[in-house]
Amino acid sequence: MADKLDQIFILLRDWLIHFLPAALRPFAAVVLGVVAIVCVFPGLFALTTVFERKGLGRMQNRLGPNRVGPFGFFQPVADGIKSLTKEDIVPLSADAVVHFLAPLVLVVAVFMGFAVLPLGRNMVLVDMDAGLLFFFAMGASTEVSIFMAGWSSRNKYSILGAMRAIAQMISYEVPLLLSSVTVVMITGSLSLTKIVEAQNHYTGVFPNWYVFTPWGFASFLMFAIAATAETNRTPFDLPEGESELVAGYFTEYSGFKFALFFLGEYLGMFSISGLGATLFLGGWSAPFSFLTWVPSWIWFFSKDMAAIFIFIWMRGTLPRLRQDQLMNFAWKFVLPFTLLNLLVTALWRFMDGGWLRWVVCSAILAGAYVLMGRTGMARKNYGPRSYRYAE
Amino acid sequence: MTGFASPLEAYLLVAALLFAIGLAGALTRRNAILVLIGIELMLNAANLNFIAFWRYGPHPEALTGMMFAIFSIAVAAAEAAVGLGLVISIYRHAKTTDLDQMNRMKG
Amino acid sequence: MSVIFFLVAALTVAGGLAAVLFKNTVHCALAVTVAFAGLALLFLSLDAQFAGFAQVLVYIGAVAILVVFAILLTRGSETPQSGVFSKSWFTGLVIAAGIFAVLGWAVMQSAHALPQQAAAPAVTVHDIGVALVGRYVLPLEIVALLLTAATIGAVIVALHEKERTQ
Amino acid sequence: MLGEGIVKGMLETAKNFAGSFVSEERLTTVEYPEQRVPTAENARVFPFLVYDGPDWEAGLRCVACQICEKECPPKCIYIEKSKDKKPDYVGKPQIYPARFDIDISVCMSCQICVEVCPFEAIKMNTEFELATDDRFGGLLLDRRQLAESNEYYHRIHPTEAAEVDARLAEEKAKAEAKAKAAAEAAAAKAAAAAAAPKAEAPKPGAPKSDPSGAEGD
Repeated sequence: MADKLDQIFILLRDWLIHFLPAALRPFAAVVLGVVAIVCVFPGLFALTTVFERKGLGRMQNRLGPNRVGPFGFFQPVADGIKSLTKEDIVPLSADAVVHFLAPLVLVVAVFMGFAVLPLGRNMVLVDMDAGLLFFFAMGASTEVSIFMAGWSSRNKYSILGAMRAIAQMISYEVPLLLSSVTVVMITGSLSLTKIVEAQNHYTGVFPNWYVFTPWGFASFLMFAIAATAETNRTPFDLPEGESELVAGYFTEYSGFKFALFFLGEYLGMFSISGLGATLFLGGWSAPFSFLTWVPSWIWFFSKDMAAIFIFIWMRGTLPRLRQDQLMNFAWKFVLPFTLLNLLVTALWRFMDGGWLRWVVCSAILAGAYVLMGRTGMARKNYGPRSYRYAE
Repeated sequence: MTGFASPLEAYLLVAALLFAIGLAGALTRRNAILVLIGIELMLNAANLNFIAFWRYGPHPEALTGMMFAIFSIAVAAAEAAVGLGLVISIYRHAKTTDLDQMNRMKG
Repeated sequence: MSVIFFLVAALTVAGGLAAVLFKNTVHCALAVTVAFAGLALLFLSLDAQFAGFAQVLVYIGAVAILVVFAILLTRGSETPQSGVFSKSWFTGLVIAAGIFAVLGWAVMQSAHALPQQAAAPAVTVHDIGVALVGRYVLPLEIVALLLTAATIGAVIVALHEKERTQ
Repeated sequence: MLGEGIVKGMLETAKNFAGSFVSEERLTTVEYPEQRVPTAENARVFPFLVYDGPDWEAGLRCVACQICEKECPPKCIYIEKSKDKKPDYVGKPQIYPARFDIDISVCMSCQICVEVCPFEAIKMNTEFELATDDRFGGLLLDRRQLAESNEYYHRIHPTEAAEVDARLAEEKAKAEAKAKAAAEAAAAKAAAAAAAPKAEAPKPGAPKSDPSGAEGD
């Protein structure tokens, strides 16, 4: 029974395609998978927007939206209708074709990332050998769409936002990749299903997730920081910076195209949270051995949602960084720390099992963290502020 | 359905076409950045050849062509970074990226 | 040889052509991105997954972005009044056409000698990794050195010369 | 250590998040159309016209003296005097405003009209839900819309209205005493000059107050 529930979506798919002739079946299976992903994640997006607004409100001692429907849960419906019926404005001087293509490229690239995420046991659309690489390749493609949006709008705020976004995404892509590489080093595979399988066993009742190792914890921390920057979320939301850049690269977008950008941003959050959960938190595996009867997809989605909650929590707490702080943090702290972590991971891989490697690896990482935090990120005294005026 | 004797031939022709397009771009455009784009296209065409030969060659398990393509991609990234750095540096110096105006070495 | 191959090949060649012919420099950069994506798809159709994804990651994620950055930093996004093609464009075109003719002729001539069909090689990422650190470890190290040198070189070349500007 | 402050801040917001479900007093939001903050007594939005008695038209205190119209900084008051006179609430025949409009889209709530009104006829309202879907005439209030009873005035500004009423009553008493004195004087005069032809007796509701004399100027 538990097995049936675990595989319910696979069984449903198989039942649906058995009506078709055998030649069409593989094709239909893929189409069904795509349709499921294209329906589930935007649905989650709609739910997340209302939960985010309510949660942020609670963090600021407000109520949040509560007008549309019971407790305001139909707010996304109202928002959707609004953005669908709004006039789609293209600036007169904008590059119409590029302006039109930018949101499409973004959403397509983000959706592609979901293809390799294992959403549950056997629930992966394409089990690619180089799944992780595929995911990052798709993530890198979103930068082009952001540039297209910013440049084609012919608006200084848009282009500033786009340049900031691209600079930030390039800077943080390096630590994002390097912190994922540690997992690949230990697992010996780029396939996300294999990475989950490698974590899906238990010592006593506790799982062998990578986050519960010194290098894994450090990687997870750096991955989380880089992922936050990669998805342009607070405290790294400079590209959007409402207070300085209006809305950054999508200033000149309205109506449904704006909604597509919004969707793309949240889908990016879902996919990168899903990747983080897959790499470090055991993907769809249960957190305790006695909970393995719960369907695997429930675990994946609850981990994904927990990560989203942390994103929202950070947004409710932290102020925005300045551009130089952002770049300093990326290149002077996160990148050296992930590089060191690579070495520590190699050490972990080749030291014999036992308490010694725990002590050595933890000591190196903790020491480096404290040291680098003290030296690299120390508050600098810049002296009195000097101004330079335009001639 | 095709007039090609072998799938490899089609890939080689596409690669040759891309190479020629890249070369034409590199030779005819005035903007230094577009010349770089042309060079990148030529490199890519060569990569396509390597991959195609690897795929249809006698010993794909030796990975020679594949490896060459991967190294070539890595080197191309470095080449693009240095090339564009040079272009920016020249732009600072000459305030233009127009190659026809960079004729100070002309006797 | 399938319809998909022709579609992808047409897309790639169209992207390349557009990159060479468009007047606006940013359009050229975006068109060449299309060509890069098409090439990645061609790599995938040749069962070279790793190379295809590396192509997307490096070319679309890094090179294309670098190019547009360079265009914006050099104020190249405006179309110049004096025309986009060099004075010696005709010579360039002739040379390119000649090279294509030679290459095409060579390929056509040797078509009968080319292998007909080959089974898809079963190469996993694991094999590539083993080859990289086994047989190809020296090139790998050299590439690492080259990339480091290129990083430093690019930074030095593009670094603002403070003494001169102030 | 690096990141300490972030953890502290996160704990603070977590406390807020959890606390907002537990203690109601954390949530300061007033859900407006259903819940309302009682308006402060001294709140002021736009002017209204006070009337006494049950009939708004007869009871309007305004005598169309047009001082407010002249003083209004944004010139949002339009008054047309009546041709005829009609008795005011004390019975004295007065000119009344045939038309009294305030364009509240122009009004800036400065209260100068209230300050200058000698008749306590115009006061500030606390009603703020004045939105309308008529862009052109909707915010131009005529005298019917502006008229509010004295009881209403008492309801929204009790202290001020009590003062005003006391003042009015005092003035009325003074005026009546004056009238009485005048009547007595007239009677005495009449008695003294009994032989003289009968003089016109002053009407019972004689000059109510000093400003009314000013109005006559």
